[in-house]
This record gives sequence, structure tokens and C-alpha cells, in this order.
Amino acid sequence: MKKIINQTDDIVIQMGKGMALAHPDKIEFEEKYKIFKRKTINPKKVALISGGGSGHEPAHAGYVGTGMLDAAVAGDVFASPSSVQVYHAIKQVTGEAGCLLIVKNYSGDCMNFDTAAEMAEEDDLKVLSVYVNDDVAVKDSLYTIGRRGVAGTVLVEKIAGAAAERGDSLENVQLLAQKTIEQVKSIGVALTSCTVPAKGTPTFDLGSDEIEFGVGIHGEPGIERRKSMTSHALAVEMLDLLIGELGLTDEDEIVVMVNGLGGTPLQELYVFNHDVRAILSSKNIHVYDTLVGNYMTAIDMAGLSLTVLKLTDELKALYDAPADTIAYHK
Amino acid sequence: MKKIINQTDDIVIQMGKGMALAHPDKIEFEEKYKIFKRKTINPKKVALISGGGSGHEPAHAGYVGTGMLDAAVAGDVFASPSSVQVYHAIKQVTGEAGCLLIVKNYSGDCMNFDTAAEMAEEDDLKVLSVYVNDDVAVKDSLYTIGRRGVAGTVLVEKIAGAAAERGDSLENVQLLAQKTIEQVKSIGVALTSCTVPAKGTPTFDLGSDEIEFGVGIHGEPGIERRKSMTSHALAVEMLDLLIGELGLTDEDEIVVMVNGLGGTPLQELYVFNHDVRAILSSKNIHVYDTLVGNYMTAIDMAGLSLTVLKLTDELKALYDAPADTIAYHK
Amino acid sequence: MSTLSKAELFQMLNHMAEVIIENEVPFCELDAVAGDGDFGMSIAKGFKVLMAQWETLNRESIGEFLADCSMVISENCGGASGPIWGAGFKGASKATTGLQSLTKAEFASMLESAAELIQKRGKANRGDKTLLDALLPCVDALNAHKSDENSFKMFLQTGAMAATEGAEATKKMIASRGRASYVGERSLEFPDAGAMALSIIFTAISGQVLD
Amino acid sequence: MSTLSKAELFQMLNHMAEVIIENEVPFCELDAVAGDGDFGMSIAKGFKVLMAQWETLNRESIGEFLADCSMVISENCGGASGPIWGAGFKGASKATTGLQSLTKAEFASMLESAAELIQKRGKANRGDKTLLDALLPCVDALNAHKSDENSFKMFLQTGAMAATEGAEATKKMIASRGRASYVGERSLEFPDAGAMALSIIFTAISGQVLD
Ligand SMILES: Nc1ncnc2c1ncn2[C@@H]1O[C@H](COP(=O)(O)OP(=O)(O)O)[C@@H](O)[C@H]1O
Ligand SMILES: Nc1ncnc2c1ncn2[C@@H]1O[C@H](COP(=O)(O)OP(=O)(O)O)[C@@H](O)[C@H]1O
Ligand SMILES: [Mg+2]
Ligand SMILES: [Mg+2]
Ligand SMILES: [Mg+2]
Ligand SMILES: [Mg+2]
Repeated sequence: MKKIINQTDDIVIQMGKGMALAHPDKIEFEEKYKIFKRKTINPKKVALISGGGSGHEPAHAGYVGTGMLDAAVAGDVFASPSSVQVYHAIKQVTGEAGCLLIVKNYSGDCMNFDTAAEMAEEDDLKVLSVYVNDDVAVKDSLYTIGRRGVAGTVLVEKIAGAAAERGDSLENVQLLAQKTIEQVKSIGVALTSCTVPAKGTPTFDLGSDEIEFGVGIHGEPGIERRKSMTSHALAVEMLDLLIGELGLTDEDEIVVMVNGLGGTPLQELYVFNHDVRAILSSKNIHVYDTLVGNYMTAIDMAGLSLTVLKLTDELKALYDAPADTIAYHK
Repeated sequence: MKKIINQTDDIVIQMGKGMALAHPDKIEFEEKYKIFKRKTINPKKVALISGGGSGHEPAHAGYVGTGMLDAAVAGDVFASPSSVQVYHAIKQVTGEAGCLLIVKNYSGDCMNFDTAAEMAEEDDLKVLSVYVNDDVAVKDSLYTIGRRGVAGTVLVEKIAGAAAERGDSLENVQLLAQKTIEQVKSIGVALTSCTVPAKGTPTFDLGSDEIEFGVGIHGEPGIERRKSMTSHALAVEMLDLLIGELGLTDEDEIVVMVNGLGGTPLQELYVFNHDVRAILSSKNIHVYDTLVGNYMTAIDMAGLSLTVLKLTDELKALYDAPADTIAYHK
Repeated sequence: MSTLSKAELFQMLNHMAEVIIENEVPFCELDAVAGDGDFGMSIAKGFKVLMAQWETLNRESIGEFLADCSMVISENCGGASGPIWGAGFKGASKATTGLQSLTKAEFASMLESAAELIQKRGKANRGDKTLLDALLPCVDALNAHKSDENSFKMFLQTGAMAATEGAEATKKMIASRGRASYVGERSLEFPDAGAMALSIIFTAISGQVLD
Repeated sequence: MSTLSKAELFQMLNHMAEVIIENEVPFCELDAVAGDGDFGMSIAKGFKVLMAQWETLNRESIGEFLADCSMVISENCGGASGPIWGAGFKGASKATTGLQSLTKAEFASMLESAAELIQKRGKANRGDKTLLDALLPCVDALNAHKSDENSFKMFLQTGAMAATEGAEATKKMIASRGRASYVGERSLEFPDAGAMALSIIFTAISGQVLD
């Protein structure tokens, strides 16, 4: 493993401090519970908290700021923060309007965020949660814990953030976040594994002509291992899955996010976006806005994910609202 | 080689189109001469053009927009655009106020941009040039063509862009760009090679515990091959070089740019920034602003570069001016 | 020996922490096959903090000690392991409040209570390919043998064998809880990381108990 | 044969383009050692366009044809190669305006004029470790032998040998022009990519000329 780091134990704290030093106008970093939060908290509005394991930078600290999150709680690399950490984040940013937790649907995250919510409720704080499960690589079955939350989470944070900033009630912010979750789907593909610093070796091995189709943002296996494909062929398959899941027709308007997984050159993301657009335009599906970049990464994995959000008028108005964070401007 | 691309021949055109499709409000892409330009050109202000080989995304197309460039000309991956391409870019965006070419100091780029300037002058356009040479890895000797231009170019574009937007004369914009060039220094380090798509194999090989200290943004060799180092040790050496070159003392105020070379996780950039700040603060050098991210990449290379710009009051005012481009907001 | 003293139990827990810390990398590797490869790291992290705070834990009774352990583990183990192992220790503490030593029966019900709280917290059932598939057979075996005349060591080794068999059997299961559940049938043929860890831990600590 | 007809020269240039295109990858590899590894790609790209536009080039005279080649190459070869090879073809065309065939002396001065414009454009000198270190010795050899009684083929082969020796000698030079100049002494022991290419091209085309 070659990485530009010091001791692996301290990586999240050093990163957090390095981030706060780079963006002193946007965020504060509290080392003890690894909480990133806005410089000034507005206690009148619904507070929005997300977080999860580290290694997905810029998520979620990069989305703390006006129009998006109030706080992001960081676990170790790929490991949910503890309930105690999340509890302290809730305590620090929640006012009378209450707090919404935006949780990516992993068993560890769900258990920790849920326990934290229970603890905060014991302190008479109003806490609701939503669970993002946009990854269509995973079968949605009664017998599993459901689908994983991946890059679509950023769009949920954007839209719920706009609702909270507008002054919506906690219940309404939750409802809008939930509506967004229902309209957002993602699928990823890996060209290489990621390497968790503490482990020091790649999580999985891929042959020099293989890709992992449907990979998760922690390097979890996906739908299947495949031979390498062209950008266009990948775009066809990935869009097919998403269009099918969302039931898109030529009436629909969507937001497209082409998300790099950390080790992918921007060059490839734009080439892929070109293919995505050619296919969408052949189907007369209208693209309202496009995001291309590293929004939700898997450390140093080469590969990308494609996210589609189907807009309704209600969601569009919120999508258009301003946002000013480290990694997302509007 | 595994990459998300189609034919390697077409990669720049597909990328360019993919980029314009993603940012229709910010840029236009002209396929014939591979020119990215602003949607509306203000003929009264000095036009700013940069460009060079592709593979450094988001440079330079990502810096086209208010407060920065008017056009960026793209060559093939790591190959200067032709003089004819640059000439057409000049023709398309230059008005009565003239045009400044911001050229990274490589023999190919210099020859092509110079020839283009000569061609445009034959059409009675006013064209001046500056050559960015911020890479301190290269010895500056009378016997070579001088130092390479790397990530510092982005800051030159920022400051010259602000001067042009303010309405400065061509001569003055050139002078300010030149002053910036004199105050900006960079040094890079590679953990892995990049892979040029058309070639299909890595440009160089590094052992599993080796780094290339002083690497160029095309994978050119640097100062020397070394054993891997911690982030902190790297920061010490890189800063020593830059501080020495700029003659920084504890009176000085600087802008720091921690630039990922394309395959580096953001995690590492922030850890590195943390080390950079610890060292700077021990030397009482004041950091006015910090940029952390992928600003000038070498396709998929893992590694980073560190750039320091020494501010004067004159440069600071321009640095503070707004900018609104795909990859840089202020 | 037919009871385990408080000191012996603390010694056993200390050894358990050592085993977990030593196995950080192998435990990660077990999780890498169908999960996300961080299990060893997540769990070792909490037990390292536990070791560091060892001398400060409340030693009034076994239950009190385990309750303190549960707090440290919940707060410091990452991922799913924090809530799961935290719940386990909390369950264990509930069954041992005030106790200064454990009979075989008390030991068995301590683990049974641990398994109950893990089930409550994680909502997993037998066969879901989690550490419960090692823990529940272990509890069953201990309950079946809690009145045997054997040594405490043999009693624990019976539990360890059952845990090992249970862990082995997870190879034939398709995960439906935890990260491995996302890969469906691709988790077949590989054991669950948490179940394997439990079998390794139990085997190690039962081996060290004096006859 | 003591002159080269227009058709023979066009045939030779066509073959040159083929050699360049065939060697795209090896030329990149030569450039990767101390440069940026794109030389083969940069140069092949222009010559591919040249081949595609082959039938549309102005065939009135050798000079006119070479001038057209120069335009295509300047516009379509990437990197330093566009200006350098464009200048070379422009120089060659200047020395051959209106000519329908070339004597050995005319061939030699065509290459001499090519070298001059390359020097003017790129400001490199002998010993700077560029393609000039293959081209200038080649021109010298051709000038020295332009009055020999040998065949045109032998004449060209003399030039090719000089180019090859010159390219070989670049191993001992430290680059001071082009991207390899940034690495200073680390360019030692490796030949210059452009010089090697010139030697390969010249050797190949001289081998194909009829006796
Ligand atoms: N809901 C659950 N109930 C019981 N055990 C679980 C549950 N989810 C996961 N586990 C156990 O936790 C182990 C994985 O732990 P860890 O890697 O720390 O969590 P994560 O899945 O968050 O990365 C699995 O191998 C499994 O034994
Ligand atoms: N100033 C120059 N004069 C003559 N030849 C040059 C000059 N600079 C570079 N070259 C030649 O060009 C070759 C490299 O071409 P290429 O790889 O296309 O350019 P770049 O250096 O821009 O990547 C070198 O090997 C050298 O022979
Ligand atoms: Mg995990
Ligand atoms: Mg080049
Ligand atoms: Mg795990
Ligand atoms: Mg080159």
C-alpha cells in the first residue's frame, strides 16, 4: 500500500483537521466525537445530520453548509460512527425545530443512528430519520436489510437541506427527504478495488480485464464480475437498470450524477457523461441538470457510479435552491 | 489498461462534449478546433486564453468563466494543441482590448502558442503571452528551456482573470500575470504512474515502496526516485523547497494549493494539508487561503503537488475577486 | 473447579481482547470476501480502548464490569460491531448483576442473555449468516452441559466446539443481515466473519482456562 | 538511377508515413523513458491525417506537395512534434519549389533546408539531444557523398547510417530541449526519441528505394 498518510490510527482526525483548516469559513471540526458542523447553527430551523464511515470524501463533511447539512459525523474508514458520536452531534446542532438524520442504509449505520436518536429523545429532542437505499445493484427483498445507500444520498441532502433552510417543519423535511429517496437510484462499477488504510491491501482482486458491476462504495461485491466494457456499453446497461427501476418515460425530467469513486480521472467521467446523454436523448428523457465529479467516493477506487433523480415540481423547486458547501455549490 | 472510454482517438472530443453537456450554462465546446469558451464573450475586456495537452482535467476547460479564462484550447492527451487550434481560439474571443495567452512552459506548447500569436498578429490582433514555470523540481538553467508549468497555472489564471475582468489593459494584465508567475512555486510527487490512453500502459514503473519525488504532470521523471515517506515527512521536504525558492519569512502571507494528480483520494489531500499547516504555523507563515482538490491532474496518477503563492497587496485584491467557473468558485 | 471467580473471568476477558487485537488483519480478511473488509479493524479498535482503560473499569461485580465494557465497546467499536458487541456485553452484564463468580449455569445464562440483546438490537435470526450462528449453538451446547460433572474448562471447550461448528455451517448460508447480505448468493461458500471470529475467540479463551 | 522522380519521392513519403504509423507504440515507449511518452501518438496522428488526405495534396511539384504536407503536419501532429516536423517539411518544400525530380545534391539540400527551419523554430543546437542530432549528421553525410557515382539507394543508405550513428550518440547527451531536458542527467544512457525515430524512418525508406 502506498498512501500519503501518517499513522493509520489517526487518519480521520488528521483529515478532519486538515479539512477544517482548509475551509475555516465553512466548517468546524470537533475532534472528540469527529463531528463536522457549520460555523453558526440556526436553532430555529430543522437540523440536518448525516455521516457514516469515512473514506467517502467529500461526503459528508463536504456537504455541511447553507442549504445542506448542519453536521456530519465521521466514523473510521468504512465503519459507522458510534451511537455516542451521533448522539453528541444531535445534541450540538438540534434546536426546537428538531433534527432529521439522513442515514445510508447499512446495518451498522442504522443501529448506531437509531440508538443515538433514542438517546436524544430521552433528552426531549425531536429526532426523525430517513434511510437512503438508492443502490439498485442490491436486490430489494423482504429477507435482507434492503438496499445500500450510495451517491444518491448527496441529492437527498441537497433537497432536504433546501426544505430545512426554507423553514419547513421536521415532519415535512422528513417527508420530502423520503420522496427524494423514492425517486433516486444509483448503480456503480469498479475497475479496481479500494484499499482501506488500516488493512493495507486491496479489499478485492480484479483481473486486468475485469470489472465489478454493481460494486458498493465500500468495495462490497456487486451484481457480477464482468469483462471490461466500453464507456458506451456501460452507460447503456447502467441506464437500463435505472430507467427500469424509476419507470422513466419520455415525459420525465431528471438530474444525472456521474460520480467518480476516488481514483477515476475526470476525463473518464466526462466521456461517460457524453455516452449517458446520447442514450438519454435517444429516449427523449430530459436532463434538467448534471453533476460530474467525485461526490461519494470509495477511497481510491477506480470506477464510477451513475445516479438518476426523477424530478417532480416539488423536488425541482428545492433542487434549485442555493447551497454553499465545500463540495457542492448552487 | 482499464479505463472507462471508447476509442482512444476520440477521447478529447467525447470528453469535451460530455463536459459542455454537463455545464451548458458555463461553457461551449467547439469540436473542430477543440476550443472551450464562455457562452458570451465581452469584446471590451482583455481576452484570456490558456490550454495545452489534455489529461489535466479540470484544467483548463474547468477554468473558463467569469473571472478567469475566456477560452481553453485542448490538445490530445499530453500533447500541445496545434498552432492552428490556438489561432482559431484567439480569433474567436479576442476583441479590441487584445488577448493574453497563458502558456505552460513546455517546448511544444511554447512553439504552438507563439506561432498562433504570430498568425493572429498578422490579422492585426493584439496578442501577448506569459509562460508559467512554477515547477521547482526542474533546475532552472541557461542550458535548458527552463522550468515546467504545473498547478500554479491555475492561480495565474485566477489573478490575470480578475485583472482582465476589472478592465485592466492588456499590458497590465500581462504584467500582473507575470508578477504572479514570479511568486508561485510548485513541487509534485507521484505514488503511481499515469497511463496515457493511446499508449495503454503506464508511462513509468515504480516499485511498491517507491515514489517519484518531483514528478511532472505528464509523468516526466522528477528529482529522484525515493522510498515511500509519511505525509508529514513529504510535507517537510516539499515545503522546504518552496519556502527556499520564494524566500518566505514569518512576515509572509501565502495561498496554499494541495493538488491531487487524478488518482489520489481526497482523504490523503486533507491529511497532507494538515501536515502542511502544522509546519507553516511552526514557521509563523500565515496562510491566507487554501485550495484542496484536483485542480491540475496527470490523468489517473496517484500523488499530489503542493503549490505556494506568495501574496502581495496587489495580488491579494485580485485573488479575492469573484470567479465562477466549473472547477473554481470564489 | 466448578465455578469461575471474578478474577478468572476478568482474566478471560483480557485474553479475549488480546485475541481480538492479534487477529485484526485476519478478521478484516474474513470480512473482505463478501463484506467491506473492516471487521477486524472495527472490533479491534474498541478492544484496544478497553485494554487502555482496563484498570479504570468498575470491578465491584461481574455485572458491573461487563456494563462498563459494554459502554467502551459501543462507543469505540466501529461499524455494525459497536452496537452488536455492545449489546452482547450489555446482555451479559444484565445476567450477572452483583455476581462475584459464575457457576456453569450462570455462565450459560450470561451468554444466552448476550445473544438475546444482540438479536433485539440487530434483528437477525438463526440462519441469517451472522455471529449469532456461532453464538446460539454455543449457548445451546452450554445449556445442555451446564449440569455435567466435568471441569469448567471442558464445559467451555464444549461451547467452543459448538461455536466452531456453527461458524463452519455459515458457509452454506446466504447472508441476509450485515453488509454481506447485499451480495446474495455470492456469500455462499464463505463463512461469516463475525461467526468465525467468535469461534476463534471462544476456542482461544477456553484453551487458556485452568483445569 | 541518379535522380529521384517526383513519383518516387511521393512513394517514399508515403512509406515514411506508414513507418511512423506502424511505430506509434515503440515511439511512445522511447519517449516514456525521460519524456512524457506521447511522441509516437503525437507524430502518428498527423501522418494518419496525411494519409487520409493523400489524394487531395497538391502534386504540381515536389515543393508544392511538401508545403501541403507541412500544413497537415503542423495542424495535426500534437505536442512539440507539430511545430518541429511542420517546420521540417516547410524547410524541405522551400528548397524544392517547382522541382519535378531530385538529384542527390538537391535531395541533400532539401534535408539541409529542413534542418535549418527546425533549428529556427525549436532553437535547438547539435548536442541538445533532439532529432537534430540524427538529422544534422545525416545531412553532413549526404553533402559529403552527393557527388559519388553510387546509386541513389546507396547514397540514401549512407545518410541512414549517419542518422543511426547520430541517434546512437544521443545516449551520451544530457537533454537540454524538449521534455527530456527537465530530467537533466537522468536522460543519460537513453537515446532521444525523435532522433531514434528519424534513424528508423530513414533506414526503412532507404531500404525500399530501387537500386
Ligand atoms: N444485524 C446483525 N445482527 C448480528 N450480527 C450482525 C448483524 N449485522 C452484522 N453482523 C455481524 O457483524 C459482522 C460485520 O461487522 P463489521 O464488519 O464491523 O460491520 P459492517 O458490516 O458495518 O462493516 C458480520 O460478519 C456479522 O457477523
Ligand atoms: N526544441 C526542439 N527542437 C528540435 N527537436 C525537438 C525540440 N523539442 C523536442 N524535440 C524533439 O521532439 C521529440 C519529442 O516530441 P513529442 O513527444 O511529440 O513532444 P513533447 O515533448 O511536447 O511531448 C524529442 O524526442 C525531440 O527529438
Ligand atoms: Mg464497515
Ligand atoms: Mg507531450
Ligand atoms: Mg465490515
Ligand atoms: Mg513527448
